Amino acid sequence: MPAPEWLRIRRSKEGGKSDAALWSKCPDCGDVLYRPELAENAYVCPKCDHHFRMSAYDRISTIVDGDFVEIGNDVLPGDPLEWVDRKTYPNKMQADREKSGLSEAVVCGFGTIANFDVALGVMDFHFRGGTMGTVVGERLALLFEAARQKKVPCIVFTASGGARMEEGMLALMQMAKTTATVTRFVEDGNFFVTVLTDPTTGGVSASFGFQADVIVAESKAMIGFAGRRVIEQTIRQKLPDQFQTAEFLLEKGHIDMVVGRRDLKATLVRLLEYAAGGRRESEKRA
Amino acid sequence: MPAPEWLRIRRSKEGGKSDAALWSKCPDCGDVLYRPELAENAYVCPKCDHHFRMSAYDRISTIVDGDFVEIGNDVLPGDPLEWVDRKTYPNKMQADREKSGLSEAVVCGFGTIANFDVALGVMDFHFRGGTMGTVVGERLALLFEAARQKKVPCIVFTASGGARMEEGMLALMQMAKTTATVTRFVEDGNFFVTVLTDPTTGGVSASFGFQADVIVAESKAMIGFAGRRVIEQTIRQKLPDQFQTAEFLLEKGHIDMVVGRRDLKATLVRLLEYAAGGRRESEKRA
Amino acid sequence: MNVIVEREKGLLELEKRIAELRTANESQPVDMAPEISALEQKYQEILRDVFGSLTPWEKVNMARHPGRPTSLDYIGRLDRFDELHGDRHFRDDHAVVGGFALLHGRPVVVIGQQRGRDTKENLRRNFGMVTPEGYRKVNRLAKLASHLGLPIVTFVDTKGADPGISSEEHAQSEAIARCLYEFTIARVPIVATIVGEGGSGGALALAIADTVIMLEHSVYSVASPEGCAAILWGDSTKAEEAASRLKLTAQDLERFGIVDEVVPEPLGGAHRDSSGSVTRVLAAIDAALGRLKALGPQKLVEERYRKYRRLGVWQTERREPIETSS
Amino acid sequence: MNVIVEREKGLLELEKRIAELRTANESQPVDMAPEISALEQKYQEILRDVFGSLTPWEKVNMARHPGRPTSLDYIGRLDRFDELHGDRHFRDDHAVVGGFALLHGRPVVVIGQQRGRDTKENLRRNFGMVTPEGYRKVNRLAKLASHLGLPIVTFVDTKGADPGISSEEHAQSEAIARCLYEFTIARVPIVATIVGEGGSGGALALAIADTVIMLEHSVYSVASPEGCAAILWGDSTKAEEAASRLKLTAQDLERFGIVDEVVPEPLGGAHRDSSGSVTRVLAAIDAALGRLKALGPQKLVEERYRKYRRLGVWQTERREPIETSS
Ligand SMILES: [Zn+2]
Ligand SMILES: [Zn+2]
Repeated sequence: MPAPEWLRIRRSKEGGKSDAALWSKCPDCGDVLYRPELAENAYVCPKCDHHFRMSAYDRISTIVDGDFVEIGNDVLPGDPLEWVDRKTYPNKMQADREKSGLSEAVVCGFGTIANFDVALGVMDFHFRGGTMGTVVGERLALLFEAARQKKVPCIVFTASGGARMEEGMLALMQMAKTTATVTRFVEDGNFFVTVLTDPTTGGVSASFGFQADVIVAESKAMIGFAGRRVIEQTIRQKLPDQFQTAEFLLEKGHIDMVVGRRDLKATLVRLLEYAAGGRRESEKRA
Repeated sequence: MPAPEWLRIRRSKEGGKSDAALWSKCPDCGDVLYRPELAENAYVCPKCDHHFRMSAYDRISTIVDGDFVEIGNDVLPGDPLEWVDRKTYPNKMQADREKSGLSEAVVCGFGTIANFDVALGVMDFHFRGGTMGTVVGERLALLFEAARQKKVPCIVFTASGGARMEEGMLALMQMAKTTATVTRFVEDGNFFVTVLTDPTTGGVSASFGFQADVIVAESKAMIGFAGRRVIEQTIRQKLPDQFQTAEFLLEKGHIDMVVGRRDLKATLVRLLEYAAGGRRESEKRA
Repeated sequence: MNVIVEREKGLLELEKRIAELRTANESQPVDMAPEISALEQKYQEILRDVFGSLTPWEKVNMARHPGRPTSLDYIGRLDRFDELHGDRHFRDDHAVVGGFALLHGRPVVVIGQQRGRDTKENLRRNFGMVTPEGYRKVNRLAKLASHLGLPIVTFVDTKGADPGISSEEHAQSEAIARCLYEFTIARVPIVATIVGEGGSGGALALAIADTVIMLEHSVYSVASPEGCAAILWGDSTKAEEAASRLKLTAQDLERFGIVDEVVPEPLGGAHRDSSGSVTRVLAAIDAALGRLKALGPQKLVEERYRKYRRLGVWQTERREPIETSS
Repeated sequence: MNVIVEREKGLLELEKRIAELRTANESQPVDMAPEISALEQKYQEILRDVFGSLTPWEKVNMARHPGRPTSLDYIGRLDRFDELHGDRHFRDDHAVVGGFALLHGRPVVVIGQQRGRDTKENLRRNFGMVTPEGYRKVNRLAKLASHLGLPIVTFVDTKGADPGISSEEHAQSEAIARCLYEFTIARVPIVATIVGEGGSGGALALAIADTVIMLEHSVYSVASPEGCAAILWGDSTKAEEAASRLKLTAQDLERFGIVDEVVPEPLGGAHRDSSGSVTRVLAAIDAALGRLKALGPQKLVEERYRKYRRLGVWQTERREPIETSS
């Protein structure tokens, strides 16, 4: 592998561009919130606990202790289908790059959480709706492979509308590619955690999203295989609000726990402690 | 292990004692059937296809090619709880021995089916309702261990009211004992088939009964965990006739196939052929 | 009606009176201390008389006592507990509680059957009767523990597996059979404790273990006494007689080699000193885990095999021991 | 309305007329053979004209043609098939058919997605859309095959996984994710054939394979064209446009390295010679199994890993190849 590029984590710049962007309206309680304060509060509405979607770098900064070594950021998108609709695929990507400050829909790398070395992958819904194309698959595959080499736990935050249409079947194949690297990582006895955030659907939930040892979901996150609208169109009726929420999935037994964002880091630390303890005990017993 | 006792399989003698016993009434269609003819027809009513419960030796004679080498028949019951109710446990056992011509509720051994070497365990409902006590557990454990040594497939015909009360917790522990020997047998890559016959419940269905690679059920057999009466008492209503039948379980996805008794041997032969083919291919690939 | 609860009613009256007298005594000129002391002695005598030696049926009632510490009382006293939910398929069964925990600082996966103390909680917990979804949660957590190298600690407290229609429809037999399978091959230490009632296969599904601990007055039985009476005599009211025959006490089961260790309870039952009882049980589990720690996964599974392979009582002409080598 | 079926209507008329003429000719004094022959030539011309080169959308319709051989048409032509039912927990999903089989004398585990040809059969088969129970059956059979050392042969034919309420409630994502996991680690040869429509993750769940075969006019797509149009443009009627962009034909996918082998179809589609088409597909599967036979389980899993590890198109400054060693 080539030498990884070292990166200091940085706050994403969104919201700093104009006065209007300094304020956000909470979609749940309607309160108008000052964004810098919202950022301090991990993008959780202080009034009603609504969890705003987070950018990947914001997320990383709330989770890791300090430095974060990004890997796979030299893997950049191609245009295998030479896709054109109202815009070309490269043009769409350029727009999303500018809007989000990201080079693709996932950021991967290594850092520490309460001094535990971890591999961390964080998807970002602001880039093409977090859809998985070749680059997302490749970066995650590199992450799982490197985590396996280092024998460190891997935590992936998902946020995805599913597979990316504009890369066609090559996008679908990323389900197979990520699964291949997950199986090797897990079958070697390593610890894999996913944190499903709003929204997580389709090709991401139906591959590594639900292959983890422990599956955590963020409060009120929408999680499912089929999108809500697809189901409503199929059954020709409206679904209850609760359907496909994290809390609904907990009751249906699909996920291990629902955690509010402000408790998330502490929860992850405890999970890492258990896994580290298990590894320690096993090594003693072996 | 001591030298096994060689036994020619023999037809059980039931029904040969008096004139009245020469005739059986079919509980389904009410037809009065001549037992020698019924025996020729594998105890299936020629009119309505009702499957009469079979004795272990009758079953063995319809399945194996010829000779059958019984094992574990030197394992004989004790009376660990010194059980007494209206009768002592040894007295109950003596009565069942006389009635059934069996020394316990299972017959285990080795034979061939269409020239495939197999380990065969056959439970008999006529002995203490096929309940599993120490001897049933021990004989089956010996069977699985020997089958593992010989690397031959194991087929077990179940027929059981569950664990035997009169041996208390030692009876329950036979679920653990049989499971222990099943896991070793199966994890070594051997082929395990159960044929669930009428009735199979409780400690037998909830241990080796449902641990097999392929689970076959005989037509219309009653199969479940809780007995029908227990459930009816709990819910205080009558259950539909279809509930807990083999056909019901097939629809509910619990079992692989429902087979009529007259097709059973042919089905088992085909299953043995697939497994033998797999083993052959694996050995070539290894 | 619970016979232990019935008996406690009289004692409770006496306890109350002694407490009242003691309070009154503080603000009175005449010292009644000797009289109070005599009363207390009397009380202790009655206690010994009533609870000093319990019949099997009384132990069944003790095991079912509404005040008896339940799995969550033990889990709640662990250094830490992070609950993990669900079977990943269908439902989160609240009759089973499981997750990661620290027991005396030791990371483990803990799994317990949970009954309720009142009607509302009993409905939520289905009276501690586990459905197939619950057993699949157990199975999944056992696999997770095995994967991560964490010991498994279970608390058993159930009348039996849920006997309802939907449990049959969801393959209760298969769910239990798979638990037995998984616990047999799990490559980590397993310590099971029967804290209340251990009823039939539904209890055994959590109790194939390297060390099986049992509280002094817990019971563990091939079937509930009611069930046994119904099966044998078609009369579930003969439960007391069944209890007396089934050899379901900790003392019997230790003798049979089914239970490895019996943890004593205070006179009158664990609920008379819940905190102390929980402490003693957790200490026993910790000690067992300490002993098992030295064994590698292969040795552990092999020893577990040998243990269950030899259980039972039978006659045979064979003189050689049962073969148990791998 | 299926555009292929529409076109065939005209042709069917012509076919019928030719057949009638031929019958009439036999009992007539005037020989019309030359005229009939001319008509037949015309018919062949039209056939080539209409079906000689199909657009992606036409191929989608070909893949969905009600007469196109379905999984059971292939399975029915195996030397032998013994169906195995159910997920062991909850239900037997008829949108998936699986079991032991002999393929050219070779024992295999075969698994196919099955749609119906008429309304009744479509209801029973849920239009070939598999529920979580179905995927759990697939998973179970894949494990069984791996356990017994039997190759896995799959037939893919689905618009996509079932998107209904109960499928979501029963964890469709988890069910598919587990299939992907199992097919990745299965220690036996896997050959998947896309025989009709391969729609999204619901198809991929049966299609991680050492050899992926595709019929000439089958399609295999990240989403159904209708779904893609709805997702991207909020308008499912733009399916034809989506089809033209998605690169979902066998020829495209062979080029991308996603499909290993394309089996030709007769002019006008597989259903115009079902028997011959089935024969060709089974021969291709058999040949693939023959090639894979030599590989040991470790090598097999390693090669499968390498194959899926490298799929995708991206830019990078790195010069070293992607690491794929175990
Ligand atoms: Zn708010
Ligand atoms: Zn009849």
